[in-house]
Amino acid sequence: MEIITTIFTNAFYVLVFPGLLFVAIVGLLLAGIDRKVLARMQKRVGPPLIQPFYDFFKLMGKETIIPHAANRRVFLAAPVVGFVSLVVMMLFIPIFGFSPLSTNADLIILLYLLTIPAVALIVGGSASGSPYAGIGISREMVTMMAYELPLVIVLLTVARKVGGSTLCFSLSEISLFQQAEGSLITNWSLIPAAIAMLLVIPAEVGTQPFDVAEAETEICEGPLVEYSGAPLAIFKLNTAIKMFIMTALFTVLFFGGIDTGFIALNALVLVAICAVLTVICMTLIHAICARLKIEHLFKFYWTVVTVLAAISLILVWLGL
Amino acid sequence: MITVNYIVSVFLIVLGLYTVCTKKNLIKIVLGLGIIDYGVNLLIVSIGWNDGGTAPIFTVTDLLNGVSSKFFVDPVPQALTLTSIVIGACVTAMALSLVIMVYRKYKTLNADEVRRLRG
Amino acid sequence: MINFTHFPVIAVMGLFLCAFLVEIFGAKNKYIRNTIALVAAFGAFALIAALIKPVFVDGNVISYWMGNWTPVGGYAIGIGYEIDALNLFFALLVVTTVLLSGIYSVKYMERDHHLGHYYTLYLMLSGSVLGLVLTGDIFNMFVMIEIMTFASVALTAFRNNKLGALEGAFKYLIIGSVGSSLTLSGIALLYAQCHTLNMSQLSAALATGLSPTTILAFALMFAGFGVKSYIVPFHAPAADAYMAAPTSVSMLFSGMVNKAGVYGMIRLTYVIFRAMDLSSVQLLLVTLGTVTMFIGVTMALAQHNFKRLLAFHSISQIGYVITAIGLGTALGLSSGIFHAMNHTLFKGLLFLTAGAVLYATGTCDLDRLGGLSKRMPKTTICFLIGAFSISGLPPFNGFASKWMIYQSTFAKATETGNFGYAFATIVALVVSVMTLASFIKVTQAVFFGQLPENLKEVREVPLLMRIPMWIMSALCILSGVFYNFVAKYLLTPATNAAFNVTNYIDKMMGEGYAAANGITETAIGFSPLDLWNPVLWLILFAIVLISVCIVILTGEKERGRTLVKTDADPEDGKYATFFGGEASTHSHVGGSDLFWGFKHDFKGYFKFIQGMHSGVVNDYALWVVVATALITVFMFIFVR
Amino acid sequence: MFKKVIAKSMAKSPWIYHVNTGSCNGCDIELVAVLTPRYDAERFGFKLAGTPRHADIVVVSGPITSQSKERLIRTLEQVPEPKCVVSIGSCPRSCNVFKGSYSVEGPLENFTHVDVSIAGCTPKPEAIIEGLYKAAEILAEKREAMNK
Repeated sequence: MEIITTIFTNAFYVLVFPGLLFVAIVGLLLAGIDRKVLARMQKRVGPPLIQPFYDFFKLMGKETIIPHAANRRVFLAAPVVGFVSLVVMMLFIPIFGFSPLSTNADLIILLYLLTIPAVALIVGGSASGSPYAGIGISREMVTMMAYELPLVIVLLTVARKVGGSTLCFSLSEISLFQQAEGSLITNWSLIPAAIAMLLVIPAEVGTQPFDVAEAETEICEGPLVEYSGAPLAIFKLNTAIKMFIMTALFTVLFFGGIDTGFIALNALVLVAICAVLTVICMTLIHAICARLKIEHLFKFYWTVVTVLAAISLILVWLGL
Repeated sequence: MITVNYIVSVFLIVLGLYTVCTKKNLIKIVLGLGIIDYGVNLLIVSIGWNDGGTAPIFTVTDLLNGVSSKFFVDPVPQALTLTSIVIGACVTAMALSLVIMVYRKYKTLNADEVRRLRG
Repeated sequence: MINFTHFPVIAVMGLFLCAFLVEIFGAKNKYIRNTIALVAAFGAFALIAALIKPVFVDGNVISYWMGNWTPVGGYAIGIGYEIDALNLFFALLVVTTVLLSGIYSVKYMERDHHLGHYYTLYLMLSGSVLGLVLTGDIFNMFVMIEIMTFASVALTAFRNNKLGALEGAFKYLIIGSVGSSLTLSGIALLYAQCHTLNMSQLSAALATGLSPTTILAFALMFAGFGVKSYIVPFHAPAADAYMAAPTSVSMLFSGMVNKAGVYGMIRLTYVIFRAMDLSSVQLLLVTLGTVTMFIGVTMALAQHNFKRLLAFHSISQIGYVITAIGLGTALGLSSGIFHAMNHTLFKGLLFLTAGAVLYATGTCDLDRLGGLSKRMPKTTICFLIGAFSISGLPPFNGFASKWMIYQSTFAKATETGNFGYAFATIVALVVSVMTLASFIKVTQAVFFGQLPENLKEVREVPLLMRIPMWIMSALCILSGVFYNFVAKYLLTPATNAAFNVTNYIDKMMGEGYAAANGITETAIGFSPLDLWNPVLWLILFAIVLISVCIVILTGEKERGRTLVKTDADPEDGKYATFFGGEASTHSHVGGSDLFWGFKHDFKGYFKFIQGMHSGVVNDYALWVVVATALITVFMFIFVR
Repeated sequence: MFKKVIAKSMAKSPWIYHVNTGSCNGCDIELVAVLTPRYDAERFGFKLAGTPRHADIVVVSGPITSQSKERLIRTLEQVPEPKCVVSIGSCPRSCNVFKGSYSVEGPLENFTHVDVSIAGCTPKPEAIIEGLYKAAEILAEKREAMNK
């Protein structure tokens, strides 16, 4: 009896909340908010809030074409693997204290899980056999190398800040620490790291100024060029979920410690904060910037963003 | 004097390394390796030396009288030297055979021109 | 009751014996030849595997004196074999690699001539590395190093009709001999001070402190083993040799020859000199390791040849190992040897796939390959497993060991308050991403993308070549998923053995010998942390994967979607690659075109580092000499 | 239920792939104007896709020239079902002033089935929006037809 309950609860965690269904709905909702707010910023009416849902279901109903040059298995498996790793990632992120899969190594696991959707996109694009995809994956990989360095430094900074001399990679402990000592964002020495993290999010998700990999006007959507139908729908869903995961990660790292006492209310607060962050770090930058060139993107991340993150790490190291 | 041995062995090693690092002729590089070997062998042999010691050979009478009080040189380094000499000869033979093959293929013995694998 | 003490020496001698038997009986007949070689390899594997129970599980240390020359009066003159968990860990890596490489060679080398010589050298190489790992006598270790160098050089030059093979072999020989001469001078100086060649007795004799002579010996031997494990200033000939050797041999090189160097380094620093509590030695090893991993990976990013790229990755991964063992902590050492083991597995696998590509297509040039996944799907899957393992993606084994390395370096940084160790962590993480990048390059350039005209007829490699690849892939996944098991039964005993010097000395020299010489260290009883639970993670992954697949694949009828067409007509424009409306032509984005943005931003660095690898043997020798001199100076100033 | 949701979504999120087969660029500019804040076609879910694999509606502007004919047909083939073809302006309808040229192969109807044809030289953005909206509805109908 006990076992059945455990299995049932775990299945609920994985499939409904905070797993598959929850991330998918919230992710698509955030994407809708992004598009709507962007439209309002440009004095347009904009698409309805649930436009990403329409896009998703439409693509699910389209034909799936697998080109001859493609490796069929890898081509079809890539989006699913990326999606699964994103769902699993959500199980590590505590919604203000509630996280079904938390270990004492969350941050490193998340860092690696975050690379899997990007790798899935790269391998899938590579498997499609198109030269456009070839250029796209090279840019995606360079983007990944660019944002990985500041992201690593930010995560190490937080681990050092929370854990002190024995560093802490556990997100639930980071949450608890913030409940006791106040959110980390209120700590001035972590503000550069927070800004660096905010700048990492758009590159990780691949929104406008940093979407060199999927530049639809020059290389025909890069790695996605040969995708159609359901696999494409899942890739679009992945992007939306990534938006949610990254902002949620930011929330846990820097706004942790808000606890209303109810999981449902906590989840609502999380979604609200995520929406605000999405608007700040993706929509706003999207509205005011044009797409960068790949070498400029790389230079930007390894100079400006890395220096911001490194300042924080050094400040935290000095005990400030 | 045993100090001379040490000085000469260090000199030989340094000379060999200098040869390997600067000479462009492949055969000279192999010779440099040989010189390093000689230096190391001289070093090992000198280590076993005891001033005034005899060869480590016991006669039957010595053994019958119990533990010998004779003062003898350390035999282990000599065994090591023999092994090392054999290995050195092998290295030289192997290297020279490779040089011959390289010369057949590249038509040159200049180290600056034997560099297809680079970068 | 089986007497296990004879097993190690039988394994080593069996390999050497069969090396000559192959030449005598198998020169003409390929069946006899293959049988002898495989029987020898399997015999060594079985004999070493039989030692797992007494050494790892029961915690014994096996000692064996050649000719029963046991120590008299506290002096060990005879040659002794001493097998503790650390030796056996590396010995297991060696025999596994040998066995798999042997199976692979049967088909891979069939097109070559004079295979009798090949198997002789192959078995000699295996025997020498096994002997090097198992021996307890430092001069015997040197002899084994020399045999190893010969066999490696001869095997590198085995396909001597190729230009690169001879050149690579020559450089390898010159640098290798300089390295072994350094080791030999170090051994001679140690003998002059301690009058012994036995490693346990040396360890006891050096307990009283270091004199200038022993510091010089330490520096020379350190450099000597550095040459053998190919850390950075000594690495150049390794890349050439790995590239030029037949692939089954490249796998041996990266799987066990440089592991032998790593083993020597661990034995030297942890056991003989017990120098790992000195912060200067730690700093030296970590610096060398960090530089090694960075230079290795950046050189790999610039390569155009599959095998040369893998060779530079070997160097880079050895950098991880050296960094981890240089920390001097139990967690550091266990992560280091774990990564050494994983490197053996995934780099072996990658070399085997490179060999399969070479066997099937005849070239390893990244610019001339492409789209092979259509023709060689099984090799592609093996390659992807290897590539994901080396890049450290969960749940493969590279992730587990790399994560331990990050943990240990950063823990070291917080313990000592030295920011340099945190820098090492950051470099390790960035290098990991670059590793991924360069394997994405290989994936795109070799296996995906478009198939060139001249490779249309390529066929999948024979089954006998695929079996070792499958075994390696399975080991990669298993040791990643059941990481806790590996840590508990292999890493913990090995780590404890390296720190438990007292036990090592006492077993060899007699009870109480260590205490009499002032070594009172006891076993540290290290056990690794329970870091994460990959099995649970994998089950979750499976649940989500299945549910997603159910939605996508079985929902087809419900949604009325037209079925995925698999047998479409090749001439049908609908299934052709999109070229902006143009007809499909061969247009492949090859390896050298990738990562332009990255290379552009660092063009100064890449130009410099590629210029440094000039290919002139004198330059490489100069690096060795300069690095040795610097290490010696460093040791004299800082090691006390 | 799934079918209904998909059919409804099909009408709500049509992605456009634009092919210029030899137009004078007038229609192209008007098509881009449709996406500007003043007309904002995105409120109906319209979006310009980068590749035919993503597209639902292929918009063709200009007469079909001998150079563009094969490329157009190949591009149309590569669009996954269900799909719509929309022609903008007079040129794809009748070749307009280019009729009779040695390099013009004829109107678009000769090569493929055209679902919506928007007249005018050039058509006003309002007209284009209406035409595309109609195409989206046709798309939903096609989708429902596929279910049967």
